[in-house]
Amino acid sequence: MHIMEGFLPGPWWQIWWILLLPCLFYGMYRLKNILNENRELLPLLGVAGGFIFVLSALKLPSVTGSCSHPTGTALSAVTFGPWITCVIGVIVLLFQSLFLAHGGLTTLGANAMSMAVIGPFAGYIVYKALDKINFNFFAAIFIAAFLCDLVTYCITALQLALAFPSTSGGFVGSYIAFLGVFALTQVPLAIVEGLVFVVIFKYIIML
Amino acid sequence: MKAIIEIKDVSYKYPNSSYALENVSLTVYSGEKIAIVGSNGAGKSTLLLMLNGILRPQSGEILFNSENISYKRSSLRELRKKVGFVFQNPDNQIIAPTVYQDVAFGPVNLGYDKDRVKTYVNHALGYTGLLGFERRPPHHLSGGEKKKVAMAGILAMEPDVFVFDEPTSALDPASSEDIMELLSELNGHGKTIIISTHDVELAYPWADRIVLMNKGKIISEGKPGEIFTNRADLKSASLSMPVLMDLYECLCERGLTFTGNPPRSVLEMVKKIETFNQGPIQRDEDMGKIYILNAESPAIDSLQELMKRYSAQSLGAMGTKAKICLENKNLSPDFTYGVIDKCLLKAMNSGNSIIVTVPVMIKRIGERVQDFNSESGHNIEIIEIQENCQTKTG
Amino acid sequence: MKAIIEIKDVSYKYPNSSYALENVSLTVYSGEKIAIVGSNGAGKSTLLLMLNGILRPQSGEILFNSENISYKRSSLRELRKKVGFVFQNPDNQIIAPTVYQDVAFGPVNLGYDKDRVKTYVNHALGYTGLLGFERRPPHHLSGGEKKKVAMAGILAMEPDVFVFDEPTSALDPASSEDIMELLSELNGHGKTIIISTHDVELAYPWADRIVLMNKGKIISEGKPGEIFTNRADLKSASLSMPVLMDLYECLCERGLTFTGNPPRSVLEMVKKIETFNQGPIQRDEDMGKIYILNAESPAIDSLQELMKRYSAQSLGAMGTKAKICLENKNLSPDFTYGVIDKCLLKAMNSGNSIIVTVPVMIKRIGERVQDFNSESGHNIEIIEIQENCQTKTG
Amino acid sequence: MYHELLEDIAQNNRLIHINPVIKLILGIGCIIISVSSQSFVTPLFIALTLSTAIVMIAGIDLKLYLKLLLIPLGFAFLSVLVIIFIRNSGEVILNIQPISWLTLNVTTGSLNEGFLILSRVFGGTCSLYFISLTTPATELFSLGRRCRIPDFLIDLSMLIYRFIFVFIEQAYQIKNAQLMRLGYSRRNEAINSFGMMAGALFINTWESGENLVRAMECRCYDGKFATLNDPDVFSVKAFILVLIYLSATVIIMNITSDSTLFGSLPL
Repeated sequence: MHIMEGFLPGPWWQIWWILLLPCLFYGMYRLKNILNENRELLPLLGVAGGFIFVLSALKLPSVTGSCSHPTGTALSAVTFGPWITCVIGVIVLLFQSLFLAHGGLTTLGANAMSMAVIGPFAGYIVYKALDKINFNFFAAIFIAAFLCDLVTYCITALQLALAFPSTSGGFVGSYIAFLGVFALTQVPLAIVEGLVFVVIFKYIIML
Repeated sequence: MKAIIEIKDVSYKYPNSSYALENVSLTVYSGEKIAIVGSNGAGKSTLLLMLNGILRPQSGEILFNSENISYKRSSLRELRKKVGFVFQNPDNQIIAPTVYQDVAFGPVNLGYDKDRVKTYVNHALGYTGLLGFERRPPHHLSGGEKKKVAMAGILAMEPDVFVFDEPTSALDPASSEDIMELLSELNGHGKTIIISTHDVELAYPWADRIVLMNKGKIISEGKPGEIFTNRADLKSASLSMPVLMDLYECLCERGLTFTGNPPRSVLEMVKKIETFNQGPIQRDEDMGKIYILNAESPAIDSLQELMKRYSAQSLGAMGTKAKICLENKNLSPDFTYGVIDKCLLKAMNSGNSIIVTVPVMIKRIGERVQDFNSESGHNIEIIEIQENCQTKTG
Repeated sequence: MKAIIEIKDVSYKYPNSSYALENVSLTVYSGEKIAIVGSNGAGKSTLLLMLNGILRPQSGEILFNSENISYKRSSLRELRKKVGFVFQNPDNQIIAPTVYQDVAFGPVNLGYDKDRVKTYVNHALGYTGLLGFERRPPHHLSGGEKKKVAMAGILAMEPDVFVFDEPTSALDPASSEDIMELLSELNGHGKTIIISTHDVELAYPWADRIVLMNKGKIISEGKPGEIFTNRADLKSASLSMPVLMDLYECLCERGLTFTGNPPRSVLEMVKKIETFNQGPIQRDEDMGKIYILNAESPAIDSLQELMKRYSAQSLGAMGTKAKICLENKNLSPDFTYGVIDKCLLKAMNSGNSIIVTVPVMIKRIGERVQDFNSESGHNIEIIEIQENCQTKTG
Repeated sequence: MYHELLEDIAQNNRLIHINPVIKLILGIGCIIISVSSQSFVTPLFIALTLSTAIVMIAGIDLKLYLKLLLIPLGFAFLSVLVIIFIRNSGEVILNIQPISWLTLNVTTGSLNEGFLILSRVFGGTCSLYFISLTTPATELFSLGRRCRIPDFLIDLSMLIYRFIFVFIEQAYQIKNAQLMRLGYSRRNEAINSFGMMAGALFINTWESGENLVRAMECRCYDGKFATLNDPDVFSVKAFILVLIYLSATVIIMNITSDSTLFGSLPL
């Protein structure tokens, strides 16, 4: 769920940008170190980024009839770790806003925080934890992808609620309103995304 | 002949580029073998993608079985069941983890029950010579095998019309011939076949009708002999003449006069050159014979003995079944493509040959030989070897 | 001739499969045009990938300029600078988002300074006819253009040896001919060219030497005329004869006798057929002439006038530069491939023609015509049109 | 798929030869003015003028452009609806009580704010489209290099860019192939079809990665990527025009800062 260009007023879009930058810089620092050791990782990250973009550009079949786009970042988080995912994610989100008009430039900070930083982190941590207790692999993938999607959507609702607190209920009222409205489309989508990633991994393993 | 697909004045334009198709009209008749010939970017693929509703014309209309194509979901399902499409690149078409699952994709989506799916898939695999490949991942197959899996996947849906985009692209000659022969076999079973290609050598001997395209328009259409003799049209389509045709035309320009149609095969060219040559060519008295053996008959087990009995020097195999059958017996046929012509050549040089084939092709052999006999004045005999190992003259 | 690459008893086996190469030995001489011919899976690509050290033989050795290839990083860089490799699928080779950046990739990584990079890139783009494409993204190019970008990217590194895996796969005839002519031009500049292909029609007239491969082994190697007359070898490689060769052999089998080598082009076949024909063929008295015009000369501006002056009926263009030059002047040449042969045919039928070309090709035209004259007993003249619009007889 | 990315349209626009810096100043300037504007007038003015520029000067097909404008509508509509219901101030215009415990009010203030946000989204999106449709990413890479963005980040972006187009074509073909065999026809099957496509694409990604490493090795990769030569000439005239336009919109913003749909001040 991308926040459109122009939707977040100041100072909120600046705040999210400022929050994003340290994460991005740390991710870049980590990435640079890895690349210095192993230059061959660059082409692999390049194709992975292309894949994530294309996955999110495709319309996901949805139970409710509406269409949305899987984030794909869960896949990257599990494969490359959340910090590198942050760098790839920001690039992919920039291309998404420029090539598809999904999201925008001022809202890139907020969108990147939810989709390239916090969502993948949640998915990654849960996946690692489940992995440690030898949880069923496919179930772990499902939960990781599902959470990645759901957390992303919760953060987006939070960002909207912070920018537009309700006059009567304040932030909390607004948050509930945004969560509620988007839940109709987002929760089924998170389930679908989880299922899709299970199919993807099943497919990969079968080959 | 009955029109099966009618394309009427169709145009299509991708945004921000010139017309991919401009006022194209074409009628495809049931049971035809049509080749859409043109260079890359001529609009061939765009045209083909219209035939089963993947692309929708921006103007003009397309009729299937005399009815306008409807773009409703359920009608498209019906249409796509009847018009099968095989893509140029099998890697983008076969994506299931095993050959069986891939071929079953269509039948499963048609909602068939498990047994019926199995029947259809097995039939398609048998037809394309892929029995035994069920559990193999498509990934590890060769290019030709992948193409066959893609074909089997469409075959299993039992469409009436087969559309093939560049059926032989990136295949080596042996695989190409395999695929083209499969297409002829399908045609022998009454299916309509439409292919697109930029390979004139391939289209020339194969097609009943050629549609020459360039820059989104149909330049000309007609019998291969007409289309491929028109140097101007071919040049404007950035194509060249098939080699034999080129040679024929050059000889004509040099003042030699031939009778009849331009040659479609080496055999025909040989005959044409002989007509004006008075040299030491072997005469008609000692023509060889062509024996035909049904690949499904039990007589196949005594093939080597048969070859001796009929003093056949060469063995040809036509059709996938025949080839597999010989392979299983560790016999390697001398000819596996252009079989009839090669056997005719042998016969002209007084050699006998046996062709192993399937019943549907026997008729075709008969026609081809009769054509040749009546045009050349020869009298080459074809003899069907009967199951009880006696023979019947055909 | 000096050996540039020596392959000595090399074997290679991919994990979990049979030998991709088994005891292969081959010497490539400097300045040669070699075609490695075989069907898919014959081991061609594996062999090629050894030549610049991408794959390392598991046994045997490879020498470049009489020195064993070293697999240290720095030596490999040196080797890859000298042995350029163009992949079959340009999408696997094009790295950068624009044509300029992609072609500059090699030179930049070789550490050249900005101006030098620019010079090399512009030269490579000019050579392949891609000037003006610098800022285009590769996904907006046609298949043929992509292939040229891939070539230009290697060209800009100025290697001595060019290795091309299936140079014309998936290209339409016009683009294929473009690419093959570029390869001949490169060869004219003294580069060694090695291609792999399964297209016998392509390899037959083009190559100096044919290496026939099957199942990881070299079946035979030698001049095209020798390799492609051996039906047994071709059959074991699952390949067939080139059409002209097939016709020639069939005519021989029918008892016609020809003199000289088997024909490599339609022109040669025409001559051979004429030798035994006593029909109404035009005789030698009224031979046409072939005029040659340097594409870089100013006289090109008055081309139409020149065509009238020399009563030339047809116009041929050889080489990318010549073609672009004519395109810019909105002239469409009658012949753009097989140009010399077609002009010779014209001349035999007493027509004059002008060939627009680049200096490096002029020598080749001279040789070809001389060969033809000496073999056929004709005396077709080639005349170079001089810059000051006078003529010199060549 | 070729036709679905703004980048593809941008490659053929008539402003492609204008220096990207000028286009970016205009586009980003307009976005920031849109977002900062306290009234709906300026964003709508920007939307109108830039749309005119996109269609008339850059030569983007009008029909296509109108279709593009529909993209942001879905998200904007739902979110603005929420805002209209939760940000109440001023007179109540409409009162709905869908469930006994939930009262939804629409007020002049909330309508004003909703309309303001909608206009910002509209203005911002048109500005974003101006950048997307006139400035291909290929130009942005060399600009980024000149702005001293770390090399590896730009190299990575360029690789991602390149493979977006390779994979999107593959995905399109795979999806068509599935459609031809009646994929995506039923609900559960659709998830399966999509997953299979994504899985196949992932395998292709893997192979492409290996091929890419090999291709880079073949061309002596030493950690460097080339930049585009010769940036487009920086036209002072165009630059001054952009500055004048931006100043004008800032002035309009200041003059109209009080204008609202229903007269009363927004919050």
